[in-house]
Amino acid sequence: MGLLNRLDDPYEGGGIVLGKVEELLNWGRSKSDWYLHFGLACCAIEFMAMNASHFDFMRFGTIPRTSPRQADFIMITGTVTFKMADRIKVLYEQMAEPKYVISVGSCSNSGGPYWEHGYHVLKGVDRIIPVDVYIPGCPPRPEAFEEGMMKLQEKINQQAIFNKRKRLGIE
Amino acid sequence: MSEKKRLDLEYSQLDSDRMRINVGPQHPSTHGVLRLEVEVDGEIVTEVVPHLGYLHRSFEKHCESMTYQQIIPYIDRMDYISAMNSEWPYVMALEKMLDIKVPEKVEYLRVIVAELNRIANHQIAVATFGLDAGAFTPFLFYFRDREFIIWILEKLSGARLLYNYFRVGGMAADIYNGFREDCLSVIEKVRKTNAEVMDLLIYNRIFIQRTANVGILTPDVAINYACSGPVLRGSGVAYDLRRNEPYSIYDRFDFDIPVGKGEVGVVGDCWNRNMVRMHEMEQSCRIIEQALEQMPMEGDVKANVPRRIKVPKSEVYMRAENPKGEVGFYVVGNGTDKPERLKARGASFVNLSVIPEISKGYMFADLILILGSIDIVLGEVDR
Amino acid sequence: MIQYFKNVWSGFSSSLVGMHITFKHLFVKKVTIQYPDQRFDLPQNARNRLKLTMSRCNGCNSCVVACPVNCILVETVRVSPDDPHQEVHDNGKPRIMWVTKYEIDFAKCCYCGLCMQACPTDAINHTTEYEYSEYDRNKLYYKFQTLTPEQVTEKERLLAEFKAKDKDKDCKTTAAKADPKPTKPDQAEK
Amino acid sequence: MLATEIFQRLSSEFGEKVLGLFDQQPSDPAISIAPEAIFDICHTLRDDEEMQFDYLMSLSGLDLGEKLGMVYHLCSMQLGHRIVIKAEVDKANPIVPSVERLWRTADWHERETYDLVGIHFEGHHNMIRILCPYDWEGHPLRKDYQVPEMYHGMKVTY
Amino acid sequence: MESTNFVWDLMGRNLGGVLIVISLPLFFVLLYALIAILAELKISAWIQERLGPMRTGPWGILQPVAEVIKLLQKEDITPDQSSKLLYNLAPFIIFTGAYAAFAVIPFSEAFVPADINLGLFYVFAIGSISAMGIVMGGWASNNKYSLMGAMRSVSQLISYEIPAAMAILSVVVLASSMNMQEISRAQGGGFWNWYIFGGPGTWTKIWVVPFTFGLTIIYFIASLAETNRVPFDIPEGESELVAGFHTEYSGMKFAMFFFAEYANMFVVAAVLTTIFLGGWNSPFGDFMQGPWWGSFWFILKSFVVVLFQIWIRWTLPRFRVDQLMYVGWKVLLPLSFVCFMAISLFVMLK
Repeated sequence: MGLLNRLDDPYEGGGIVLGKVEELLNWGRSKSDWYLHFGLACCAIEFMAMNASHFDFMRFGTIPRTSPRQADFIMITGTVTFKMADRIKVLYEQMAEPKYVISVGSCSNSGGPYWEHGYHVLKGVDRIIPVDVYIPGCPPRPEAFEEGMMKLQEKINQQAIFNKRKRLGIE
Repeated sequence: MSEKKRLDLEYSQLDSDRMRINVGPQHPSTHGVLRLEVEVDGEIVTEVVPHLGYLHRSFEKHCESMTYQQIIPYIDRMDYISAMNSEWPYVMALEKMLDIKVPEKVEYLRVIVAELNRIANHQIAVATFGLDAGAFTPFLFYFRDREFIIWILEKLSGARLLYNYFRVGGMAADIYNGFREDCLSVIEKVRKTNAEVMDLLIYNRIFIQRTANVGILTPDVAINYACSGPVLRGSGVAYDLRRNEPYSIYDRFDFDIPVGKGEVGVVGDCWNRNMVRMHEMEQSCRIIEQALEQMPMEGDVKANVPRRIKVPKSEVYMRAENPKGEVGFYVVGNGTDKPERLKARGASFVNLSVIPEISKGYMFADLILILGSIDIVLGEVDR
Repeated sequence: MIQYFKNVWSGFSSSLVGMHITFKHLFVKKVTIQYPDQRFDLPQNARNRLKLTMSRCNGCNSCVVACPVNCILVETVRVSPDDPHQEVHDNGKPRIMWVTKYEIDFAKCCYCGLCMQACPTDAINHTTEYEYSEYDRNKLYYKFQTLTPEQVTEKERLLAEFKAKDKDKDCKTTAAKADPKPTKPDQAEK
Repeated sequence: MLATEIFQRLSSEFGEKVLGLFDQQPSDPAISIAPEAIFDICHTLRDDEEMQFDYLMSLSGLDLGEKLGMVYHLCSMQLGHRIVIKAEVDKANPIVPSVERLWRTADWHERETYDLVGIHFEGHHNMIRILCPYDWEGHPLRKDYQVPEMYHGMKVTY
Repeated sequence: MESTNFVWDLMGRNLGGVLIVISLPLFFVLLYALIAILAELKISAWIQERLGPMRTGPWGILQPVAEVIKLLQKEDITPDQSSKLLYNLAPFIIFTGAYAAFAVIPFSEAFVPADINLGLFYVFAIGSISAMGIVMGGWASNNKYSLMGAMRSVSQLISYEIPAAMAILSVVVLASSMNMQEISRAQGGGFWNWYIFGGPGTWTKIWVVPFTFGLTIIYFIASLAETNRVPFDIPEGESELVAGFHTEYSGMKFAMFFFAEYANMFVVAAVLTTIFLGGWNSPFGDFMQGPWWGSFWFILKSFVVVLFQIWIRWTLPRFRVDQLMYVGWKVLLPLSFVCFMAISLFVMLK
């Protein structure tokens, strides 16, 4: 997107075309999210249940990928320990932009039940990688996963591609 | 640092054509965050070094600062696939220490929920085992069925996965109207899907080729490694705590102990281990049917114990037959409402330790299947 | 040789059996619950987001003691008898404690239901509400208190006045910080 | 075989190394032994015709304050009896013989005990940490364990 | 020989005509790949009692479009330790291999991009290019999983070429031509004249029907292996090798692999259609026969074969490497030889 970023003004005057293009691009990214197949703990079982027939995560256009290179977002489903933390950092770095992170469950949100005495538990995955959506629950219901996914899609749809500065209100 | 050095590979000793492959902790089929360091000679596995601890959540440290009641949610999070079964031995240990007699209805309810959870666990085990072999569809069939079991357990306890349903001396909630009918309809579904999966997966020639004669675990090795559950029974040892050391009311039910018979392949291979789980689902169905029939529908299930349980100075090791094997809790009470020490003996932890022994000499693809056939859950391995 | 052909045939035929099963399933009614449009009926005892009914809560701290993860923070101030604003609980008893702070960190809660069980007045309850994911973790820190900070200082002032006035009475003051290691929302935000 | 019989058998064979028998309800009957004799006694327990303790259920380490304790829960699959073996060792020099050669399952149990409680098992082929990272410091299940402030640049405490 | 290409009839053999001729299959491949991806998602879902993509357009039919738009925007990562030139070249080579095979596919009586006499031979030769691309990609990624996946993939491709070649050779013997257009033409006049049922001829062909039918199955199985589909998807077997030779690829380069895989599926399906299922011939003799109907039948038949591949994908578990070789060398190869001998004997005696 490097080339397009240089268009400084367009959105206001005559930006309809670019606006529509942006919408299209955002639509593509939000509707086709491949996720990194990555189960850590209890939430991973609910994650599997969500992939199963009753909840069918694929309705949202998500496809499991086993390689981080091809994934669009990573779901941290479970307790992140210190032994694991370095790996998660590496995995996140291996993913190609644009990439998103969903933190699922109390454990990855803030250490969850282990926040107080868990000497080996990282207290929140957002200490090592930026998180886009937090899904609470221990473990969350499969529907809650899907709601988090819809929240992420909303977020992607609001992203600015062509006119970042204006959207962010910097100018 | 010296420890690390000892473990790290001594590359100079390797032959030039051997390759060290790191499987996990992020790997689609290590059933969680297990890391295996595999040395392969071409495709043949010559050495496996498991590295654990990627899900070490300091369970035992937590227990020392929790009251006895508060520990139960943490036990759920140990073996999160069969939480009901894991809660049971812990609660039994406390009941033994406090000398509490549990009402009849509670015993039956415990048996039913534990067996339902056993079915759910075996469904996941067989499903993921099939997934390791590349068959995706049975996986979803089983998860579809598991959902019905989960719904029953949710209606009972309020949670889908981590139930926190057992209490010392009782249960958290009574059964609901229509519980019996729900259970019976689930049993019917389980049997139907099992029959379907038998055709679709278990007796598929490709699946047999993949799993029979692979990862053979002989009985004496299994006992020496203290394997338990379907891993031990797959090797032909008919040892089931529900029968050999009957706890609760298991002596009242008529059920068989399925063992690996070598119908296909050799006794103790992956296929037979898996087959034991298939048969155990059927046996669980039978136990549930009998329990539903005998269960008294009246009566209270709430515990008649003080809110703050104080356990006298005593030590009890209580074990029970979990879907994955023998789970034991060694509880050391010190007279207060918090345990002095609580050690959990995870079935997966012990069963997993046999991996380096039985995976040598098989192919790399077999290693994944051997791991799948042992049915580990990392929450219990690492605690 | 016969075994060889048997193997080949069983490989072929068992695949056909499997294909027959999957083909049948192509036309089976699908079980999917299309979540945002259709919803699964949750049982009433489902344990999801906690809800506090302030009119029932008497600030007894049982939930804090029962909580295994210490995610609940409760602070109370005794109701001064001079307070013109007296409240009555839902069960008809007069309020003894003002609950000046009732905060639950849902990023820590483990949804075990022990607080609900411990609550003597049925004030804290699990609901069937599960859709509350957030873009920001701090928004998962829920504050249930109904009193504004100004009101709280007012209540504290009233109590202090009352105590000064009535020293003989052994009126134990308050601020029962039940939490042994209180969660610090200020720190959590960082 | 009852615990008293096992105790008599062991004390007749090992004399003073077998310290005593605890048999109080509701606790499981336990035999206390001297730590240096663990291997020999366990060997007898496993191979004796009348005992045949072929199944090591669990091996736990305890912090008893002054001392560190080891608890072995044994079970015989053939004969169906159980026994608990206990030993205590000084905190300053916690070295005990390993039983890994008797029951291979003790391999990981001993590593775990070493990791969490800090008892060093002599004769174990690979006495390294198992659950905590290899460069972790301290043994978390000791009562005086201090949680480190930082680990690899990540804050440990909340 | 008269021209078998309606574009050249219309425009003459000039640059514009050539451009149209080469771009027609490209458009077809892209369109087809989108449909195949959707079919794969939907069929897998239906088999598993799910619904598949539902929220992208009505019934999720725009899902592949969204995926392409997304893949276009993805960052293109080249690993630091990789061999850059080969790494970047590999997807193009694989896609070229798949796409070049379309040159001789007879879409209709009146359209085959290049009507060459060695059509079948050409398909085989060009199909092996993708093996090169896989090795390049796997090796250049500098990843053990990729390398293992690539090695497995190539050994698999090479061993399964032989039974496939035997199946094709048998048809060549029957049709006494390697021109795909001529083979198609020979099967005209109803489905009983297709080579799966022994090809055109009198009732004596009853002797050869079991063998041609068997060869069809053998070729189908071999083609599954050549396109790395389940039960032969060992190179990208998710459970052991994370994603096989394309573990390290992202963005558009991965999309090339993706498209090439689906294009390859179509190529093998098209070859199967041409040599066994009557190509562009209507199954009902002269009914619905003609150039336009021809392309309809051809695409329909090929698509049915592709659907078969998808159906099998979601039914069977996967083989192990040695078993794969066993099936290739010890089952398919001898059986295809037997069939070939029988057919040759039949042709000699006829």
